[in-house]
Amino acid sequence: MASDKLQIALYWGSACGGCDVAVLDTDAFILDVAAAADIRLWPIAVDGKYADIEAMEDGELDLAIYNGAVRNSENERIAKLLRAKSKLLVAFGSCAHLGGIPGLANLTSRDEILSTAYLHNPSLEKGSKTLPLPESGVNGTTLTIPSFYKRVYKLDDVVPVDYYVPGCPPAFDQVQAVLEAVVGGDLPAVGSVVGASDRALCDDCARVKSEKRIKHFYRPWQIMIDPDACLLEQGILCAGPVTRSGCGSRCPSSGIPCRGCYGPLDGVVDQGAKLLSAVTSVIDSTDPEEIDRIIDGLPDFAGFAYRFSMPSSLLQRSVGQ
Amino acid sequence: MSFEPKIVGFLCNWCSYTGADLAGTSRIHYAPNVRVIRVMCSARIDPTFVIKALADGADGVLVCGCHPGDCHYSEGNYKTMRRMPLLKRMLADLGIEDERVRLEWVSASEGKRFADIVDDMTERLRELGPSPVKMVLAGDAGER
Amino acid sequence: MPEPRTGVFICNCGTNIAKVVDCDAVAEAAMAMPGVVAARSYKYMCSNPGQEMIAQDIADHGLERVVVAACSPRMHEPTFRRAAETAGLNPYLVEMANIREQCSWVHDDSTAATEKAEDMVRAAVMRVARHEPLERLSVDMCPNTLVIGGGIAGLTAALELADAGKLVYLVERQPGLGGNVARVDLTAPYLDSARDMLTDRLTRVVEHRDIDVMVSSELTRLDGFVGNFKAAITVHHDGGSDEERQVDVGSVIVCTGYREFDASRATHLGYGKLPNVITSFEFERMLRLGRIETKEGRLPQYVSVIHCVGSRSEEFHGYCSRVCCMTALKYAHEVKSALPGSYVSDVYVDMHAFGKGCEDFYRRSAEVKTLFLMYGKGEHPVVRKADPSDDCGMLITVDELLSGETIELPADLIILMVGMEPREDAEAVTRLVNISQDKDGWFIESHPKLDPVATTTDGVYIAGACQSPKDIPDSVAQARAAAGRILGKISKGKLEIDAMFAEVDEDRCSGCRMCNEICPYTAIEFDAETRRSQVISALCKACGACVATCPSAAIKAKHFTDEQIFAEIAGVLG
Amino acid sequence: MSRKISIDPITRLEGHGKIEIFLDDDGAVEDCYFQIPELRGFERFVVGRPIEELPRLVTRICGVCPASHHMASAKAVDGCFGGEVAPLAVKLRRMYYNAHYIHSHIAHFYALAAPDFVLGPDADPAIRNVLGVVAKVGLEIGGAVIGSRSKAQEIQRIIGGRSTQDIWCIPGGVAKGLKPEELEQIRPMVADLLEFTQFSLQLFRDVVLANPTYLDIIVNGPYTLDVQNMGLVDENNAPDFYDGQVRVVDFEGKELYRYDAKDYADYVAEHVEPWTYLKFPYLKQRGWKGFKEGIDSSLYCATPLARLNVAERMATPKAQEAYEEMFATIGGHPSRLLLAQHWARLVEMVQNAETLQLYCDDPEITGDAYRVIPQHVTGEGFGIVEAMRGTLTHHYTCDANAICTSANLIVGTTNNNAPIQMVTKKVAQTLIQPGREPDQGILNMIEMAFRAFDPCYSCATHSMPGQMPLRVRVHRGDEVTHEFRRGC
Repeated sequence: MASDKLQIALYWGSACGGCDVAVLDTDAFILDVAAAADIRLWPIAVDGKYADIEAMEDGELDLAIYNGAVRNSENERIAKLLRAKSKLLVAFGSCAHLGGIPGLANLTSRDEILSTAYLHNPSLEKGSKTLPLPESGVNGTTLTIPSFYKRVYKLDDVVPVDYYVPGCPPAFDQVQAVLEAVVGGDLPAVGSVVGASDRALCDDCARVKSEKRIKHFYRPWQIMIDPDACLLEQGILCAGPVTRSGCGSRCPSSGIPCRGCYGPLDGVVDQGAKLLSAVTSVIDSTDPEEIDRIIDGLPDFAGFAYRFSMPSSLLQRSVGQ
Repeated sequence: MSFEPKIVGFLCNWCSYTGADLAGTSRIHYAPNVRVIRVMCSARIDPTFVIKALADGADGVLVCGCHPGDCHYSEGNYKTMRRMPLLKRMLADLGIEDERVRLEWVSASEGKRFADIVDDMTERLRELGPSPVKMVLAGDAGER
Repeated sequence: MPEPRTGVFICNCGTNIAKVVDCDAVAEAAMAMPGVVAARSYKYMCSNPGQEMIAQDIADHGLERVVVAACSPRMHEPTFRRAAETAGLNPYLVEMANIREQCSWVHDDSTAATEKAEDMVRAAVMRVARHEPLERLSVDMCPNTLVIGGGIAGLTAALELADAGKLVYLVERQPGLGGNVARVDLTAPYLDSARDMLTDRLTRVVEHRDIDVMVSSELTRLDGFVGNFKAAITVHHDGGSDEERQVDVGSVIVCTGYREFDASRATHLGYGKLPNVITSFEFERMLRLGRIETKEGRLPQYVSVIHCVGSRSEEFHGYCSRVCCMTALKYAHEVKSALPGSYVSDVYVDMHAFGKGCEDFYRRSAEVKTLFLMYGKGEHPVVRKADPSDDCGMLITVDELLSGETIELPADLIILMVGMEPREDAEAVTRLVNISQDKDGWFIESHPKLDPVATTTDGVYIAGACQSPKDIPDSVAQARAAAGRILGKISKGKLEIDAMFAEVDEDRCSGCRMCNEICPYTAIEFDAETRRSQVISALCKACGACVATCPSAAIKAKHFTDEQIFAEIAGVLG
Repeated sequence: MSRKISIDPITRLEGHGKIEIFLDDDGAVEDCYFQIPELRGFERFVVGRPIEELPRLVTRICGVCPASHHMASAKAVDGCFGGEVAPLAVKLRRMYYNAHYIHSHIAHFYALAAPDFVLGPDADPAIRNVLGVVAKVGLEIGGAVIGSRSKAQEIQRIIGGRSTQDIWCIPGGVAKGLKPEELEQIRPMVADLLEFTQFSLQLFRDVVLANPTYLDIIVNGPYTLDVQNMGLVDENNAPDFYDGQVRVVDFEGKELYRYDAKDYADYVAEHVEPWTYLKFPYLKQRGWKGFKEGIDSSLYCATPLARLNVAERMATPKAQEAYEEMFATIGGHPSRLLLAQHWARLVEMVQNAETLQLYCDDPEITGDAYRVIPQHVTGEGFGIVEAMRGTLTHHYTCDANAICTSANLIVGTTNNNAPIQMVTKKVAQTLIQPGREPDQGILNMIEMAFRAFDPCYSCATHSMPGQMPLRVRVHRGDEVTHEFRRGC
C-alpha cells in the first residue's frame, strides 16, 4: 500500500484487551493518530487482513505495538511476523514487557490448569472426563486448536524488542506521549523503557514518608488505612519502592498498595527479590522467632512480589516438580 | 561417578571469610564443592545474589556472617537475619528445596565450624541431587 | 564492548599451592577466559621477582586488569595493588583469587582442587573486568592517641608517644595505674623488683604534660575512622559524680590486659576450702609484705607450687599462660631465701623456659634443692587435709610421671600458679572499638606473624596480654611497636583510606527512605528539600547494607557493585 | 466428502475465535463449529493467593469488562468473610458499575456494532470500523461518542481511583469514599451521559430503523434462536446489574427458575467438547441435550436482550419508555431477534445513566462509612453480577488464613457459547447456498451473528490466554478451493 503515512499495526497476544482499551482511552487523540497513520492491523477495532501483513515487505511497517504475553505458538508466530515486517517493535503493557498477571500461571503447571478447568470444578457436567484436544476428528476432517506452552513468556523471550511501554494497562496519558514520540520520531536509545519515569513510584506517591521500621505486617482488610501516611510504614506491603513510576500513583492514592505493574527500575534484575530485600531489611526486630512471626504477615510473598513479573524474574517460573 | 553439588558461598569479610582462611592456615580439610564470594558484610548480600546463583546453576547457596551481636559493622548481620527466612519461604513457593539455601553464623575463630558446615551441606546436597532449576529451564527451552 | 586485556598470575607459593593445585593447568585454562592475554604460573608471586614479573607484563602486554591467584587477599592484596601501581595501573584494577587458604590448604584431591582453582580464577577474571579505577581518599591524621588500660603496656605506649611530643589520653578503669604488674613483687628471671620498674614510669606518666590520665574512667563510645576518631569517656569522680568527656584521637591502643584464672574452679586443689591453698597473686602479696606464713600464722615447713592451674587443660584453657613456670621458679628462690629450712616442691606438667635467661634460671632453681614432680597433661594432683598424725597440714597426691609412682606430698602452704584469661569485659571492649576475639577470647591481631600489633579495624592497635598471655618484656615490646606504628602515621600527617564507600545516584533515588534507618553509622541523610537520600562518605564504612536494601538500585557500593558480584557468581559457576 | 470453510480470526470483538464450516458436496452447509483455542488458567493460578487480592487479579481476565469481574469477585470475597458489607460501599460500587456499563455499551455499540449498520455489512473492510463510522456520521458526533465514553471512564476513575483494571474493592467495602468535591465533578458528566443515551436512541432510530434493509435484517433475517433467557432481576423483576436473583424464562416468557448466587451449581452445568477450550453451560435440571433449539432446550442466552426478556419492566422511567418502544417495534416481549441486542444495549444504557443520577442525588453518598472490617473468615463466597455480555458467576473458597483454595468462574460470554454455535450455523446455512461461493460480505454477515452477542473471548477464555486467528478454507476433498482470511 503506497502511502507516505506512518504504517502502524497493533496486535494482542495473550491479552485481556485492557491495553487496547488504554489506546481507546486516548480518546480524540486516536483520531489524530488515524490521520497521521495507516492502521494496518488492529483486531479489536479494525478489520485488517492478515494476508496483507504477510504480503508486506520486511520493514514495511514503521511501528508494531504488541500487547499481551506469549502463551502459545500462535502468539510467537505473529510476534516473529510483526518483528520481520516492522522497523520498530514495541512491547506494550505489563504482559508483553514482563509477562503480566497471566504470568502467575508460571507458579503452577499446564496439567494443573487443564485439570482444574475441565476435570475438577463444581459446575462441570456430571462425570465429564473430556479434555480439549489440539486435534479432534469431526466429519472425517480434523479440527485443530493450538496447544499452549508449558509456561508464559514475555515478548522479548521470543523476538528482539525495541521499546517497552510498561503498565497494566499503560496510563493513557503515557500512551499518548509514546505515540506522539513515535510520530515525531523522537525516541530514546533502543531497548529503553518509554512512557515511564526512571524513579520509583514513591517519587510520585503523595503519602508522607519517614524512616521505616516495621513491627507488624497487615493485610489491607485488617486495618483502617491512614489516607496520608506511607502504606509500608502502616505495615501494608506495597511494591511502590521497587516499581517504576509513571502510572500517576493511582493505586496508593486510592488506598490500595502498588503491586508493581510498571516493573522494576533500571539496574534491578529481579523485582521480587528486591522487594524482599527492602522490606525485610526494615523489620524492627533482632530476634529470629519474632522475625518469623512478623513475616507470617506476608503470606504468598512470591505471588505478590512477582505479581506482574514472574516470567521476567531470574527463575522465570516455579521449578517444583 | 556420584553427583558433586556446586555450592556458592557468600561470606562476610571480617568473620566468616577470616574463619574460612583460618580453616586454611589450620589445614582443616573440607569438601571442595564450595565456591566462595567475599563481601564486606553479610548485609551486602542482596537476596538477588542467592537467586542469581541458583539461576546460574548452583546446587546450593551458603550465606555466612558474623554471629549476631558480633558484626564488624555492629548491625549488618541482623539485616541478613531478617532477609533469609522470607527468602527461603519464597524460594519454597518457587519449588526450591529448603536444604539448598543455608544461613550460618561463622566467626573469625571458627575455621573448624566453617569446614564442618561445608562438609555437611555438601553431603545433604549429594543426597538431594542436582538443582531443578537448570533442568526445568532447559526443558522449557527444548519444548515451549 | 570488548573485555579488557587481563593478565592472570598464579602463585605456587613454593609448594604450598602447587603440591595440590596444578598451577600450570590453571594458567592454561585462564588463557581461554574472557579478555585474558597473559597467564603465568610462578614460584613466589609476592617475591620481588614475582612482583616485577607482574609489572613487566603490564607494560609488555598493555594489561588493563590483573588477577593474582595466590594466598588470601587479607594477606597480600596490598602487596599486589602496590605492584600494579608501580606499573601505572590503578590498584583497584587488581583482583585476587584465594587458592591457598581456601583451596590448596583445605583440599587434598588434586583434580577437584585444580577445578575449583580454575573456577575461582574465572570468577576473579570476570569480576575484575567490571572494576573501575578508584582514587584513595587522603584524610588528615589527628596526632592524638587514646590508650585504653594503665598497665605496663599502656604506660609504656603512652610514654613512647608522649615523649615524641604527641598528646595521649590514658584511660584506666581502676582507681590506680599499674595493672597486674603492680601486684607482683620480684620478676623472673633476674629477680629485680617490679615495683621499681613501675614507680618511675608511673611518676613520669602522671607528671607528663602530654599525657592526660583518666583513672576510674571508661570508654563509652568510639565513632569515626582511622585518623579521625571521636571517643566518649566517662570519668567517675569520688563521691559518685560522673563526667562525660569527648576527645578527638587519630589512633587507639587497646592494652586492657588479663585477669587471673579463678582457682576455686579447679575443685580438686581445694582452693577456697583449705585456707593454706593460695593463688600466685596472693603469694606475691605475702612476699611484698615480707612474711611467708600460713593462715594460722605459722611458718610453713613444706611449701608446694602447683603449675598450670587453669592452663593447658582440656577442662579450662587449652593455652599456656607463659609466665607461670618462671614465676614458680622465682617462688622457689624467694621461699628458699626467706625460709632456708623449708622444703619446696614444684608440681608441674612441662617446664616452659623459653625466654631469655630462663633456662639458666631453671638450672639455678634445681640447685636450690627444689623437688620437681612431673604429672601428666590431662591428669591433676589432688589436695586434701592431712591427718592429725601427719606432720603437715595438707597432702598432695600426684601420679608422678618420671618415677611412674603415685606420690603423697606433704604441704603446709600450696601456691597455685593460676593462668591468665581474658577479662570479663573483653567482649564489651571488642564491641566498643570494633575488633574481634579468638576462640579463647583474646583479641585478634591483623596477622599473627606479620602484623601482631594492628587489628582488623584500621587505626586500632592492641598491646600486652589482652592479645594473648605475655610476660613483661613482650608486653613492653608490643606497646612500643604500636606506638612506633602510630608515630609513623602521624609523621606523614595525612593518610590514605580505601575509596570503597557507598554512593547515591540522586537521579534514581525516589526518596522512599528505605535506607535511612539501615545505616549503623547514620551516614545516610535525607534531604527534605530535594526529597532524596544521600551518603556522607566520611561516615560510610562500606558495609553495603544500604546497597542491598535500596529498592531502586540507586545506591552503589564502590568495588562491590551488583555487576561485579553477578560476574563473580557467573564466574564460579563456569 | 465434505469441504470446510474457516473464518479465522473473528475481528471486532474482544478476544479470539475461529469458525469451521463444513459444506457437503453440493456446497450446502453441513455443519459449523465455533472454536475457542485458548486457556489462561486463572481458576488455577488464583489458588494460593490471598483471597482479598482476587478482585485485583481476575480483572485481567478481561480488560474490556474488568469492572464486572472486579464486582463479582468482590462479592464472592465478601462472602468468604461472612458477607457483611458497608451499605454505603454497596451504593458506591453500584454507582461505579453503572458508569462502567455505560462506557462498555458505548464502546460496543459505536466501535464494534455500528460499522455493520452505519456503513453496511458489505462495506469495504478497510473502512468498516469505528474510524469509518466517525468519518460517515461526522467528526462532531464522533467527538460526542468519544467524549461520552471518556466521561464514563472518568467517573469510574473519580469514584474508584482507576477505570481499566479496577483496584478499589476490599472485603467489607471499598478502599476510598467519594469526596463532596469529587461528586460535584461527576454531576455534570452524568447529566451529559443521560442526554447522550437519548441521543444514541435517536441515532438508532434515524440510521437503523429508518433503513428498511437493516430493519429487515433485524426482523426477518436468520438471526433468531429458540433458546431460553437468563438475567439478574430485582424484587420487582426489573433488571439489576450488580445484584439480585438470577431469573430464567423460556422464550415464550414463562419463568423456569429464580435462584440466589449460592445455588448457581444446582441450576447451571458446563459441558465440554474436545474441539474447543470454551465450555458449554446449560440448564442443569434439563440436562445436556446437544445444540438443540426448542421450548424444552436446556440452552439459554445471557445477553442484553435476554436480560430485557427476563425483566418484566425497567427500574427507571426513561428506560421503561425505551423498553416499551423497542418491544413494540420488534414484535413483542420476549423477543428472539438477536440483532435487537444492539437496541437492548441502548435501553440498558438509559437505566444505568438514570440510576447513576439517582445516586448523585443521594445525600449519604459522600459519607465516610465505606468500610467494615471483617471479623472472621467463613471460607466460601459466591458473586454474581450481570456483565455486559451475560451473567457472570464467581465462586471461591479459602482457608482459615484467607488464602484462596479454589475458584470457579462462569463468564458472561461462556453462557452464550452454545447459542453462538447454533446461530452461526443457522446464518451460514441461509447465506451459503449450493453453487453460491462465499465472499467477504457474507463472512461478515456470519460474524454479525455472533457480534450481536458482543462476545468477549478474552473473558470467555479466562481459562486460557492468547489469541487465535480467523481463517476461511474451502476444501473439496483434500484440495483447498478457496481461502479467506480475517485480521489474523
